[in-house]
Amino acid sequence: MLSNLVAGGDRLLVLALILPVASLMLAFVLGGRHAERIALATLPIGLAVAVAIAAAVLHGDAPLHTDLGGWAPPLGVALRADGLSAIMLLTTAVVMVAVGLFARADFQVPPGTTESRAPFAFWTLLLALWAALNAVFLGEDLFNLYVALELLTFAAIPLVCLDGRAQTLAAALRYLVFALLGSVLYLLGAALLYGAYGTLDIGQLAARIGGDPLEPAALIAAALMTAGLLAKTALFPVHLWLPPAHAGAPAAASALLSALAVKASFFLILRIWFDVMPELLAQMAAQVLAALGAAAILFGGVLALRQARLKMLIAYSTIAQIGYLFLIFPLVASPETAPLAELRNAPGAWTGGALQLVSHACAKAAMFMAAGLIAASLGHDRIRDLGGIGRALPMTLFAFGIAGMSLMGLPPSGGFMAKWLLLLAAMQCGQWWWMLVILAGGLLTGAYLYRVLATALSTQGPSPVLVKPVDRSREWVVLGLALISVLLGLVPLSSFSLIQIGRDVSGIGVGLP
Amino acid sequence: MSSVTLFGLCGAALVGLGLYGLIVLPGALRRIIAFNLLGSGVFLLFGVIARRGGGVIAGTGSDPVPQALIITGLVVAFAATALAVALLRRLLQETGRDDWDEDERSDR
Amino acid sequence: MSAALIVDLGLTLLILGLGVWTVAARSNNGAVVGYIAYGLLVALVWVRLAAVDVALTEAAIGSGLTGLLLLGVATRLPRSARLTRPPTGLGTRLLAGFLSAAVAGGLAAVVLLLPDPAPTLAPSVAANLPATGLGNPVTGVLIAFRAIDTLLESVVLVFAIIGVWSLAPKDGWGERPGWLRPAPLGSALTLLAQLLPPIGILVGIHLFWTGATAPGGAFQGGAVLAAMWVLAMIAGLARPPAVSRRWLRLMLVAGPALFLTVGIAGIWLAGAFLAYPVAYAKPLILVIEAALTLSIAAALGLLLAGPPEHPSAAERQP
Amino acid sequence: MDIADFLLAAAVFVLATVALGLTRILRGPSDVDRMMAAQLLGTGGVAALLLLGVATDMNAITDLALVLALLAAFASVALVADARRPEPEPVPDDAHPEGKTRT
Amino acid sequence: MTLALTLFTLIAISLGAIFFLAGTVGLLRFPDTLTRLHALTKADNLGLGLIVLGLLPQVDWPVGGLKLIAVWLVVLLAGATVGQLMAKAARSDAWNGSTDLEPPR
Repeated sequence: MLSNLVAGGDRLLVLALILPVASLMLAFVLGGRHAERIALATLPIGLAVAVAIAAAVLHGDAPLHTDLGGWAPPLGVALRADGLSAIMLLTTAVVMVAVGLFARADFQVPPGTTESRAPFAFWTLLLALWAALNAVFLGEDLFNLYVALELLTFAAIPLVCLDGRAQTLAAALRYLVFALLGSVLYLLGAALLYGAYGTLDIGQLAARIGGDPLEPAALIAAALMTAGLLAKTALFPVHLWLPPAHAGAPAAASALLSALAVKASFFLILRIWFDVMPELLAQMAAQVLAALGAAAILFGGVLALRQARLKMLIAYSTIAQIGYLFLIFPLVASPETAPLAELRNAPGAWTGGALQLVSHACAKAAMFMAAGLIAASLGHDRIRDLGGIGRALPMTLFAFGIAGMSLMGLPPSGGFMAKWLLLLAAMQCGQWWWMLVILAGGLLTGAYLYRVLATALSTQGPSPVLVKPVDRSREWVVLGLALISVLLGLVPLSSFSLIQIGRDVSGIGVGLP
Repeated sequence: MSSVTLFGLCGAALVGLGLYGLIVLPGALRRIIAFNLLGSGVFLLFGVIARRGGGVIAGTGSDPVPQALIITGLVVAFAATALAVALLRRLLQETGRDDWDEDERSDR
Repeated sequence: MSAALIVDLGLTLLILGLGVWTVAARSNNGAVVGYIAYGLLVALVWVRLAAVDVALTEAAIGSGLTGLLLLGVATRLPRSARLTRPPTGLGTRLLAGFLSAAVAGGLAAVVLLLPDPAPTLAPSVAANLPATGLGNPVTGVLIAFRAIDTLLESVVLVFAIIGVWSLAPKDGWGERPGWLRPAPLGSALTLLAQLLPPIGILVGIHLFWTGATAPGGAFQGGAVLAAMWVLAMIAGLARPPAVSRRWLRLMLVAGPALFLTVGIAGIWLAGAFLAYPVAYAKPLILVIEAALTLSIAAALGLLLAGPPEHPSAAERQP
Repeated sequence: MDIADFLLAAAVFVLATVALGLTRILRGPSDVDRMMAAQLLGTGGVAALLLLGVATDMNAITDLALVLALLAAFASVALVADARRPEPEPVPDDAHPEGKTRT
Repeated sequence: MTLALTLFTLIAISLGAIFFLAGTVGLLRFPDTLTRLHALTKADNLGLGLIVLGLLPQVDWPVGGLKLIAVWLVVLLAGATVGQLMAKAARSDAWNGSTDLEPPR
């Protein structure tokens, strides 16, 4: 059966791409209550497709690949899924399922109406976002990826201002301008690469760039594309759009945006520097990217400490956590990290980075949804006034707490494993300064989460008045997602070999902790 | 210098101009226009690349692949402008303001 | 210096001049008008670059439809916002100027240093075009070789429609889009809106049809059709349809849905997703193009018509 | 000089002429003046394209002229139709514009 | 092609070009918006009309010729409508708020 999966792998890729698109169109036409039903019905199928792709990649021990329309690149466009793509597809599906289940209560068509605005928009946009993310994770052609990025922009922006308040409209507008600037710079880079090498296919580009002396166009293109994608990823100092956008959106939408949307552009940065650009150039860029990442970790952490509202705190925490992702670059690209070939397949910074992607996605989605439950129950999310919420909503707070544990990097969570691997890699290649950043970031995370938890768990004062009872099943969804982010840390590292399939990544071998 | 190079330089200048406008101009409408300038500079550069590719082989004409991509890009840019304008008009309806910065300040 | 180069130099200077104007103009309307003129000139540049397909798209979308979109907001900005407000600080401007100049300079250098001979896919397209039965290589790329981009792009338009509709103000959902509510107009506009669309519709269909062999295609045809529809709406001859209408939604997804269906069928009929069986390639492509033209026209028209609004919003809001 | 050269020369002449008119965009003073310049550019562009299309015997350029004519007309109509609407009233909470400074 | 037709083309197109020149001069030199508008609409419609007329003998019939006539019709129609609407707009208040003549705040 598994070998059937591998053989049908190319069709699985196509299915992953078109399933959400087809569902979206059906939901758009039928509308009303059908939109929700179609979206919910798509969730398990999409999850199954993602699992099947991961299984096929793992079992075949090779990336899946298909030429669309039967036209091979450079004329045609290919789709490809390697281990990292498979992991991202899987993470996306898991978060989608959780958010979909969570959002049912918030986005129902009110009785007596056939269709209303917010539910229609939310359920179609959920599918739209899924389609866009899958397109990003499967794309192998730089222009195809541009279209995927734009799909993502169009799906993400309206989610920000679903509630229609003026602040969220402003936040969405600002997000849109940043996102558009990002895409257009990316497109410019892709155009220059085509002008220099005559192909947009990532594999072919890598071969042509690696084979010749570097064209000046490639250098400028890489800079432009990275700059554009950084604006979309909200890396410090182009992060300004993120907090109001992510904090202003409804909880379910915030979860999607913070957990998944910003990861897509990061994923493309990874692909550009590891799959397209030659290693030498990547090493130079790595220090710059990691320095910005370090600044983001510290800056995001400090600002998170100063927020008055819970959702804003979580949004600033996203900025800090994104910073960690950029520490991958110097730790994987450095020649010292891979002195021996046999160490290459051992888990290292690459695995750590991938784990950070996944565990942050789960943890952050859980936190935003927990914050949403708290805000809905209390009618506000002012941190100062959260006193006693631990008694009123123990399960929600527990979920928030263990998700936070993963963000902080406390063992035995997925976040711990991610940061531990990054720490070890930093130590082994002698770049100790990144270790300091990782540790300082962990302390800051601990501090801002302590602020929330200490208030919430305080036993002084009266029990808070709940304006709305909390729905137990929604708490379970949040808890489930939070648990996943923790349990990732308990899975033996050897089972993460999937992450390395399809790429000759120089990872450092470290002893299993 | 050939005409193609000339248009290439024009595209480069437009990208710079659009970028400048996007950063500096007050008011969302003007930034949206600047974004369109920037986009058209990018398309022009891509068109120059296409023209060079067409000229080499066939003697005349233009490489059809970038042309197709530019057409796709133009439609996407229009859709993006429409969404931006829609957001701006709603913001205007709700607050009478035409920029996000001002809104941010009123939050504080 | 050849005559052609002098003309192109003039064109370049005009374009740059208008570009500077749209950034520097004090009045918003003035900037938008400058942008419309700019778009017209860019369409001419595309002709000079031997890219008539792009020129058609630019003329229809880049200048015409975008112009209307921008005007729609420029004329609604409050009086205070129409004049330049206190400019951004000198430091920011210097920094932005430096950054922009660096980017422009880098790009200029790249333009001058692009490899010679230029890499190109033109021969590859020419060699494979017969398999599609098409005569226009650009359409071949759009609908066959890179069909996935075109499919996803037509889906982008659906996303954009959802996005714009989702901005409906309170009580607006299910109603008609509100931007193009016609003011009482003189007979001149009504006459124009009666006489121009028949010509425009013919042109739109012609562009779609000719796109198989000559410059044109679904996007250009759809854009012209959309413009005619919007003209009729501005003149009050047609009302924008309510967003809850099933037929409207079907029309919006008809193109991408058909494209997708044929693409899926291709898995079994031609061995790959989005592949066409050679014997039926051209008729299939024409049917897809027809549906796309319709959907694109509907989507572009509705993007110009804005989010749905409750009819009473007309009195409350600008 | 054959007829194609003459047509090309005429195209360049018309284009150069209407381009001169674009200085109205700079000078204004009203937006109607600016729109007139854009409209003249549109008509001139259409004329130049027709001349070019016939001179080079490319039907597609004539099609382009047709599209340009349709859409230029459309833009001008839209401008004027839009402009005749009443000004939106300033929103009350925006009542002290003098105090505005940008951050 | 007969000499007479070629001559006709040359003359009509030259005249058309001159009308464009006249329109531009009018747009630049006339004192106020309304007079500029009147000069302009007449000049460019006539200019384009003459150029179309001059091109008619040079194209294939019927498609090429009909296209040329369609272009002229479109421009004529639009020009007349827009001219009328612009004149109305120039007279009304609606646009005064957007002239440069208004003193800055």
